[in-house]
Amino acid sequence: MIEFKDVSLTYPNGHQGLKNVNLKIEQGEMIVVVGLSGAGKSTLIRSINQLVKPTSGELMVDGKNSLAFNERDLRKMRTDIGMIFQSYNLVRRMSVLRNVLSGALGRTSTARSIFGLFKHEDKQLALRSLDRVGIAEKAYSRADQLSGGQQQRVSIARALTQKTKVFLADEPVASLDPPTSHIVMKDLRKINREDNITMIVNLHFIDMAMEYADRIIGMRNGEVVFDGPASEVTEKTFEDIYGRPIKEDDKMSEQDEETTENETASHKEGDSA
Amino acid sequence: MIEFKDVSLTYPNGHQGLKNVNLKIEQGEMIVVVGLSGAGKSTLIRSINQLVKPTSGELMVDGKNSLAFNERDLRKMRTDIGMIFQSYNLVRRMSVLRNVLSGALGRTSTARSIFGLFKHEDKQLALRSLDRVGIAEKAYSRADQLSGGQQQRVSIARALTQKTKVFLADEPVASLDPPTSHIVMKDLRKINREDNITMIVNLHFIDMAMEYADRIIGMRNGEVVFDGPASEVTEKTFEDIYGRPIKEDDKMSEQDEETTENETASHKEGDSA
Amino acid sequence: SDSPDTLSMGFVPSQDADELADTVQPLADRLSEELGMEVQAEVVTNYVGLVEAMGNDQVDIGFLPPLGFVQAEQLHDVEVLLKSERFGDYEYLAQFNVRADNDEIDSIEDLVNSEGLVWAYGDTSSAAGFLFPANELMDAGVEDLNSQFQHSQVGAHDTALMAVLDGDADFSTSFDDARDNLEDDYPDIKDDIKVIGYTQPIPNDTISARPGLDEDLKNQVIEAFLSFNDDDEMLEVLDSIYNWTGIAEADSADYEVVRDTYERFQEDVSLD
Amino acid sequence: MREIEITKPKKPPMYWVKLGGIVAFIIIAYSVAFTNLDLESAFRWEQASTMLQRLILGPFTDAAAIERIPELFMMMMETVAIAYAGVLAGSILAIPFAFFASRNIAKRGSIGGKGVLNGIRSFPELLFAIIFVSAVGIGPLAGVLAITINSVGMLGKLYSEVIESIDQKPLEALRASGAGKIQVIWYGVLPQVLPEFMSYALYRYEIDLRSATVLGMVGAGGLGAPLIIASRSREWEQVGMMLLIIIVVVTLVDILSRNIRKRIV
Amino acid sequence: MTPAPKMDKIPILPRRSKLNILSILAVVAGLYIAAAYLTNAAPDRIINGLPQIINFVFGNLIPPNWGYYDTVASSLLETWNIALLATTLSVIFCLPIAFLSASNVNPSSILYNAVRFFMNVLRTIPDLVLAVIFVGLVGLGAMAGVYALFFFSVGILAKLISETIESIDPDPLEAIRSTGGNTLQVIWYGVMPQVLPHYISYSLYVLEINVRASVVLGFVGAGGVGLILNQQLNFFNYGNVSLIIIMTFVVVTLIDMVSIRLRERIV
Ligand SMILES: Nc1ncnc2c1ncn2[C@@H]1O[C@H](COP(=O)(O)OP(=O)(O)OP(=O)(O)O)[C@@H](O)[C@H]1O
Ligand SMILES: Nc1ncnc2c1ncn2[C@@H]1O[C@H](COP(=O)(O)OP(=O)(O)OP(=O)(O)O)[C@@H](O)[C@H]1O
Ligand SMILES: [Mg+2]
Ligand SMILES: [Mg+2]
Repeated sequence: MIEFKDVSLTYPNGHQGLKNVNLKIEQGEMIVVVGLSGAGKSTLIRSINQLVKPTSGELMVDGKNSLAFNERDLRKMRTDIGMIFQSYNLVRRMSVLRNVLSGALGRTSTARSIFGLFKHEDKQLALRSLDRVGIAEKAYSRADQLSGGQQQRVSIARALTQKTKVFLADEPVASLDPPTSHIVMKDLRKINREDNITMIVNLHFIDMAMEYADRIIGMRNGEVVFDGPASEVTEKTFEDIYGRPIKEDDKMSEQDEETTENETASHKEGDSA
Repeated sequence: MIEFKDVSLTYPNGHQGLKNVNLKIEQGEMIVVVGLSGAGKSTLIRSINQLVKPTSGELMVDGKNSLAFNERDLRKMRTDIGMIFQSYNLVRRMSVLRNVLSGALGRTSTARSIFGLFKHEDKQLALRSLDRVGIAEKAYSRADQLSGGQQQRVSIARALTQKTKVFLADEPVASLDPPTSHIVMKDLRKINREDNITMIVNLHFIDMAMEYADRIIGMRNGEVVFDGPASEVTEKTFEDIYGRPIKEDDKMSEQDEETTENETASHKEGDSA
Repeated sequence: SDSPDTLSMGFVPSQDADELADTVQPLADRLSEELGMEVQAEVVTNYVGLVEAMGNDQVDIGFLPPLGFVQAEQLHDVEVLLKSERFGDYEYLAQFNVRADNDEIDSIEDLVNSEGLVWAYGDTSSAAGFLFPANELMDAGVEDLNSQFQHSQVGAHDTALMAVLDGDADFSTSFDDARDNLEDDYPDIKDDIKVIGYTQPIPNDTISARPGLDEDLKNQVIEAFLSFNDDDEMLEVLDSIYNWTGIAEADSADYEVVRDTYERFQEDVSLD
Repeated sequence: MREIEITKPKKPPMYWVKLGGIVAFIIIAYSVAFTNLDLESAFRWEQASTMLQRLILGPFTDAAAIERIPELFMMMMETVAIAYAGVLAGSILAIPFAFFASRNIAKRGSIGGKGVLNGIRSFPELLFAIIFVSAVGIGPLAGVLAITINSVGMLGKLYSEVIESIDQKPLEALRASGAGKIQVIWYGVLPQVLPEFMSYALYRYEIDLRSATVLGMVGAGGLGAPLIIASRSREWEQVGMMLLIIIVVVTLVDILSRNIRKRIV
Repeated sequence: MTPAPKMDKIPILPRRSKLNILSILAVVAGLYIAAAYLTNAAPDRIINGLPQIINFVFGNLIPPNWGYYDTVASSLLETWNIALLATTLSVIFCLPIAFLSASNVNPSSILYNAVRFFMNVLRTIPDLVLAVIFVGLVGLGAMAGVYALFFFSVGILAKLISETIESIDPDPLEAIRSTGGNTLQVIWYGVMPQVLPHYISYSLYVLEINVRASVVLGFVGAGGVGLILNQQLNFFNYGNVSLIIIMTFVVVTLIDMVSIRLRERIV
C-alpha cells in the first residue's frame, strides 16, 4: 500500500512540481494518471520510488515512511517497484538483452551480475518479456539501433523482467502504434489482474485511460484535481483536468482556422495558472 | 516537389529500412505516414533531408536528384526543410530559447551566429513559436529541466522558427496530452494551408491521421503498402497496414486474458515478416 | 660587438657540490650596483638551453660547469671570463667509492685488473661522475670501458652511491665528497662506503660570456666580480650561498684537461 | 511455459583469427616485459623511513624550512602566473586542433589533425624548453611558451576524444535545419563539450603548477628550479615544504574552479 | 498570428547569467593580461624568436642520425616493458578510486572529498621525487621504475576517468537504480558501458605518457629512452635526439591507432 500524506516537491530551480498531494493506493489497483503536459505526472510517479525526492510530507510504503529510508531500505523498496520510463533510459551501447536483463539485477548477487551469470530462468524471463512486446528478434541488437517504439518496448520488457509488486509506467505507449499499444496495455492489465500487482500508469489517451483504468487520477499544475473510479469519470471530469472543453476541441477541427489563436492563449493560461 | 524513385535503404548492420519506395509528393500536401513501430516511418522521413542516406534509387527534390548533392547543395536544401524529431534532439545544456533560435541558423551568417547576434525578427519569431506551443514562460530554462512533452514542444518551436517550404514531423505529438496534441496538429495544418507548405507527419493515432491528413501513406516492413487520399481510407486499409484487424483488437479488450499470448505471437510475425 | 641595456645572466648551480644554490639574486644585485645597469639573472637547472641561448645572443653571461663551457666554446665560441675558488682551490676532484666491507677492491689498480664489475655513476655528461673517472681508468690501463665494466647510469651522484650501498653496483664515481649529501638519510655512510682513489683535478665552474659581447662590458664585468674578493660582506654571501671563497680570472687554457677528456669520449657516449 | 531460444548473431568470418592475433600479441608483449625485466625488489622500510619522515614531517618541524615559507610562497605565485598564461593560451589554441583531430567533425582530415597532435606530444618537453630558451632567452616567457605548446599537445588529444563521444542527435537537428559546419560546432558541439574542456584545462593547469622540470630548465623563476635543486641535494625538509605549498595552492585552485564551473555549467 | 510579446530587446541569455558569464570572462582576461605582463610576454619577443626556432629545427634536428637506430630501439623496448607493466597495474587500480571520486556514483560526500584530496596530494609529488622515494624503498632497478610510474599513472587516470564519470548521461543510471540495483551493479551496467571508450583511450594515453615521460626511469637505474635523450642532449647530438623523436612518434602513433580502433569497436 502506498500513501501520499501532504507530499510536496520543489525542484532545485524553485519550480513546485507537487503541491500537497494526498493519495492512498491499495495493493492491486490499476490507476491511470492524466493531465496536461507539464502537470506533474512524471514527478508524481517518480517520487514513489524516489528518483526525485519529495521535499515535504510523508510517503508511506507498506506502513513505513519511505522518505526516511536509508540507502539499504530504499534499494530494497526499489527492487519491488518496476518502472517504465518516458524517455526509455536505455544504456545505448549495450545490447537489448543486457538492457532487459538489468531488470533482474535486484535479485542477482553482485558477483554473479558482474560476470553476467544471470540465472537461466531470468534469461528465459527476459527473452519472454521481449517476445511479449514483440521484439524478441532484436535481442542481440544494440539499443541505439532500434526505432523509437522499439526502444520503448525494451524499456517495458526490462520492467517485466523485474517481477515486482508495484509497476510504475511513465507514458509506456507514447511512441507505439495503436495495435502494439493495446497489446502492451492489455499486458499491463493482465499482470495487474493475475498477480495482483499495483499498476500506476501515466497516459495521454483518454480513451485508453477509460478503457484500462480502475481508477483515474487527474493532475493539474502539481495538484491532484480529480481522484475517483473510472466509472465515475465523465466528459466534465476531463474538462476540469485539462482546464477546457474536450469535445468542443474535437468538433472545432472543422473550423479551426479562425479559433486556434484564442485556444493557444487559453491553453497557455491553463498550463501556467 | 519531392519524388522517391525506387528508393531503398540498407542500414550498416544489414537491416533493410526502405524497400523500393516510389512516391510523389506535391508542394502543399498534408501527408500522414502510419505504420507499426519499426515499419520504417522515421527512416522514410529522415531520408528526405538525408539524415540517413538511401543506398539506391533516386530522390528528386524540385527536379534534382538530391542523392547526388554536394555538401553545399545539401545544406541549402536542408534550410528549406523543417524537422521535428521523435526524440526531440535538444542540446540539453542550452537554454530553451537558444535551442529554438538554432532553427534560424540556416539564414544567419556564421559570424553573426557565433556572437549570438540573431536578427530581432528572428528572436521575435522564436518567442512567438514558443508561445504558440504554450511554453513561452520556459524560454530561459535549461532544456533538460523540462517535462517530456515540453521538450517535444521546444522541438516543434524550433522547426517553426525555421520558416520552410517542407515540414517533416516525426511523431510530433507522441508525448503530448490530447488538447495540446490537437493544438499542435491544427497549427501544423494551418501552416500547411496558409503558406502552402508541404507537411509530412508520422503519426500513431488513426483518428488524428484521418482528421488532419489530405493523404495517407501506410508503411509495413520498409515498404509503402498504402498510398491514397484520406477520404479513401477505410477500416480495411488500416487492417492491411497493421497486418491485423483493428476493431477486433478493441473488442478483444473484454476477453484479452485468454488471447494475448497468441496475439503477441501474431504481432511478432507481422513485425518481422 | 654590441652592448645590451640589460645584462642577462643564467646560473647553472654546480652539481658537483653538496650544497646547491637555488638563487643567483644576491650576486645579480651587487653586480647591478657595480655596473650601474640592470641585471636580469635566473637559475637554470640544465646547461644545454643556456648554452644555446648564449649562442643566439639571448643571454650575455652564463655560469657554466666546466664541461658545459668546453662544449659552448666548441659550438658557439663562448668565452670564459672567470672561475670560482673553493677553499683556496680552483679545482676539485672526483672519487671512486666502494663498499667498506669489500676486501677485494682497495685501489684503482684493483678496478683495472677486474672484470665485469658494475660501475654506477650519475650521468655521462658529468665531469666528476663519469668523464674524469673514465679518463683515469683508461690512463691506468683499461682498454675498453664498455667491455670491462657493466655500466649503470642512475641519474645522480647520490643514487650512484646508494647503488653501491645496496650492493647493486660494485663501485661508483662521484665528486669529492658526495657522501656528505647522504649523511642525513644514512648516518653511517662514511663507515659503510670507502673511497679508494681520486682522479686528477677538475677545474671549477666558470663565468663565461657570449660571443660578441662588448669588450668594455666584459672588462667591467670581470672587474666587478674580482672586486667581490676584497669585500668581506660579499665574500660571506659567496661562501654561504655558493660555497665559493673567491673569484679569479680564467683562461680557456685552464680547461685544456677538460677539453681533452671530453674529446676522448665525445664520439663514444652511447654506452649501453 | 515454452522455452524461448534465439540464435545469437554469427561472428564475422575473420573474428576468431583476429581475436587470436590480438590475444597472441598481448601474451607476447607481457612475457617479453616479464622476462626482460629484473623485477626483484627488497623492501627496506627502515632505510627509506628516515627519508620519508623528513619529507612528510620535516616541513612542520624544520626551522630552516619554516623560515622560507614567505619566500617560497612568492615563488609559487610566480609559477601560478606563468602556468596561467601558458595554459590559458594553450587551452584555447587546443580547441581548433581538437576539432581538426575529431573524426566526427573533420572526417578524413582527422588523420592529419591527430598526426600533428601526436607529433607535438612526441617532442620531448625538455627539447621545447631548450628551443624556446634559445629563441627568447631565459626567463618566464620561455616557460610560458613551453607550457603553451605542451598543453596544446595534451589538451588537443583529450578535447578531441570528448568531441568524438558527444550525443549526435542535437547535431542531427541542426544539420537538418541547414546550419553550416561552424554553426553546428557552435550551437551543437560546444555547449555539450565546454564543461569537459574546462575541467581538462584546469587539470592541465594543475599539472603545470606542479611540473618543475620545464620551468626549472628554462630559468622561468618560480618554484621549479628550487624544487629540483632541493631534491637533488636531498634536502627533504625543503622538498616537503615546497610540495606542501603546491598542495595548498592546487587545492585552492581546485575549490575556486569548482565554484566557477558550477556557475557557468 | 499570436501577438508577439512586447519586448524591444530580447536577450538570448537571462540578464543575471549574462552578467555572471561576462564578469567571469572579464576576470579571466584581466588575470591573463596581468600574467602576460608579469612574465614579460611581449608579442614582438615571440616574433623575433621565430627565425631562431626554425633555424634550430632545420639547422640542428635535420637530418636525423639514422645510424643511431639500434640504441634507440633497445632503449624504447626497455621503456616500453616497464611502461606496459606500470600502466596495466594502474589501469586496474584506478577504477575503484575513480568511482569513489565521482560525485554521481559515490553518495558519501566525506569519502568523496577525502579520496579527491588524497589524489590531489599524490598527483602533487613530481615523478622525479617519486623515483627517489622508490629507489630508497625497493632499491635501484626496473621495479622501482614500475612503482614510480604506477603511482604517477594512477593519479592521472583516476582524475581523467572520474571527470568522465561525472559527465555521463544520468538517465540509464536512474533506470538501474529503480530496479533496486546496488552501487556496484549501477556501475557495472549503467556507468561502465558509457565510460568504456574513454576508459580504453585514457589507458592507452597513459601508456603513451609513460613511454614518453620516462626520464624517471633514468633516475632509478632502469635505463630507457629518457636516459639516452638526456645524454644526447647534454652532448648536443641533435641528430640523435631527432631520431629519438621520430621513433617516439612512431610508437605514439601506433598506440593512438590501437586506441582509435578499439574505440571504433565499442562506440
Ligand atoms: N541506426 C540503425 N541501424 C540499424 N537498424 C536500424 C537503425 N535505425 C533503425 N533501424 C531499424 O530499422 C527499422 C525501421 O526503423 P524506423 O526508426 O524507421 O521505425 P519507425 O517506423 O519510425 O518506428 P517507431 O514507430 O517505433 O519509431 C527498425 O526495425 C529498426 O530496428
Ligand atoms: N529537473 C527539473 N528541474 C526543474 N523543473 C523541472 C524538472 N523536471 C521537471 N520540471 C518541471 O516540473 C513540471 C512538471 O514536470 P513533469 O515532468 O512532472 O510533467 P509531466 O506531467 O510528466 O509532463 P509531460 O506529460 O510533458 O511529460 C514541469 O513544469 C517541468 O518544467
Ligand atoms: Mg512526463
Ligand atoms: Mg520512429
